[in-house]
Amino acid sequence: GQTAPEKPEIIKCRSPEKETFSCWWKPGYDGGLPTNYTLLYTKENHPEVIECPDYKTSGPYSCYFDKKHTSLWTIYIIVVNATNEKGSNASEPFFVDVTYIIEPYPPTNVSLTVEKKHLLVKWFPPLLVDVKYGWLTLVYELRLKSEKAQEWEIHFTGKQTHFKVFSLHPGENHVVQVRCKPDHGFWSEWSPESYVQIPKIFQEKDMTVW
Amino acid sequence: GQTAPEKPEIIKCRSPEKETFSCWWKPGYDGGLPTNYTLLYTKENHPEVIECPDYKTSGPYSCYFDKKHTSLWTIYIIVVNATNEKGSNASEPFFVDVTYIIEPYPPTNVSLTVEKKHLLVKWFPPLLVDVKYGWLTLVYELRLKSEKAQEWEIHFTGKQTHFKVFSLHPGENHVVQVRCKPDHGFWSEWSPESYVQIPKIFQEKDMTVW
Amino acid sequence: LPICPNGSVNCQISTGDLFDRAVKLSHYIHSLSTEIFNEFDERYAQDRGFITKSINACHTSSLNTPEDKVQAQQIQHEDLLNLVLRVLRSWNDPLVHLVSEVQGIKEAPDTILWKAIEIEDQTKRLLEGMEKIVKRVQPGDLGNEVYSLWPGPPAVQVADDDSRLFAFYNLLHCLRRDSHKIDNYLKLLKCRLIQDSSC
Repeated sequence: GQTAPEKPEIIKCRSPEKETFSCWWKPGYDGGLPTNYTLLYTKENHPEVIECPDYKTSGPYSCYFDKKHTSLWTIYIIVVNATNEKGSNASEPFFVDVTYIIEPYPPTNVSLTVEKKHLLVKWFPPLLVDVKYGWLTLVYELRLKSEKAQEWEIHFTGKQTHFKVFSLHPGENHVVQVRCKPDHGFWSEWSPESYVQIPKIFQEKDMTVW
Repeated sequence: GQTAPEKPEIIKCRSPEKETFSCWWKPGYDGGLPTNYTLLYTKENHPEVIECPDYKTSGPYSCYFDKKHTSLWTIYIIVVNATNEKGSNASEPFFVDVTYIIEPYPPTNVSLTVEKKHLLVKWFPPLLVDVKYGWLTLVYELRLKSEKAQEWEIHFTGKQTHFKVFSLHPGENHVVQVRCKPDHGFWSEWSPESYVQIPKIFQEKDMTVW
Repeated sequence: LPICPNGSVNCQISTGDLFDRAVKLSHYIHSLSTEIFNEFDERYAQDRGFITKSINACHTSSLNTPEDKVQAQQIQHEDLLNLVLRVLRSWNDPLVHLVSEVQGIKEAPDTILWKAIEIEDQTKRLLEGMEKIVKRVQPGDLGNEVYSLWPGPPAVQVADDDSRLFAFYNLLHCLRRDSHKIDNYLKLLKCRLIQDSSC
């Protein structure tokens, strides 16, 4: 028969650039009735209850907090209510500090250049991220392998948006990806795969050095 | 006859890990008399003259500055006085910024693995150095030669703590060493020699590849 | 002894270099603070609901610090520098307490003790550096108001384990937060003052 909805569960909150953030929840069984969800929150130094400012931007079962509604170093206590004709059920409270949920989008425009004795990899920070002002500091990691190889070779490049890779398999096609994370936060996804053919003579020239 | 001592010369100051540092000096002719050396220093824009806190720890003609006496935020102006019955003579002032005198200990745990088509060399940063959070960033250099060869083949590996060497002499014993340097500082000593026997069949199979 | 006679070359560490070192140090301190918090949380605080009690419980919450980029852009850099100094100073006593308390925690792993000592050491170093930077950027009296924002350790006779563990949890929670603020503001100030806001 028809019942009150099961309680929803808040599953994740993420900020892509330390200026806005979104949260997503998983609805429970809706009791067989049209069910409405409201997200309510309070903040550490603002006890009044506020409703989610934007249920649309981040897709279904989500709440998007724009710049005006986003503060760092403050605990948000978030609850989602599921309501239908038969009644209502609230999720467990979800505690989040935006400081610790930053997960950027991957770096962009990865370019590969075979130089004399190394491969030069260059890239740009993800879109919509302001690293110039210093509010957000990104660090990067690059992974590379010859197409035939199983294992990736990983290089942490710090804040640099370029990197010289020294030890390569001559004559083989290599695949390269880059990812980033805030100085203190979550790694982004890897960038799409970029490919480069390393010439056969690349290493041979070294042979004659001695 | 007996004279005042010649002026000593401060030859170098080094810090192994940006937390402590030592300076060494070379005495001049002691004038034929028992001569006493005192190291005095001031800090930039501070008139107060301070004497070396520890003449022992770093050996003869040295001064050791422990954590309490080591500051990253100031330039040290150091002078050594030589004194005997006949008089005294002071060295030229020696200017030290601890961040720029880092000479780390060599890398540790160098491991060599003969893989299908290359030799994989891996190592760890020196002890006492916390590179994990960028407090001290190190770059590395690897040198390798066949035991019979005269010349070393040198590879700069940047921040990588592993390197694949492709150019090897099949059937010969090879010796490998690694050293490191902070972004602005001095190369460490080479690590102790590590040896690896390259199988005879190693290269023949491959030579046909190029 | 000469105090850097003008004949000598670069006899003073540049402000840019001072900021570089301060930012490397603040990054290092926050990384350690995060690790010690996570380690303690995993080992001692699971399912005790400490987070609900640590709301509005940091001794530095009365300091009016910018909480988003717009507020950070509006604040004068002298004020932000002084805020960093105040937050740093307000951690002198709590860190001394933290190091002594860690030794009293049942089977506290060495890594927690080592990190507590390292954080205390490096925070003192950062404070020395910040005082130098503030003097350089804004000559004049630095002021050394003694910050007693910290109410001091909980009553020592707090017998029950839970309260003692919560007091500890809260200190590490606030340390992680404040060390992140310091790191963030310093990186921002460095970009603004040294790299003309184009990092």
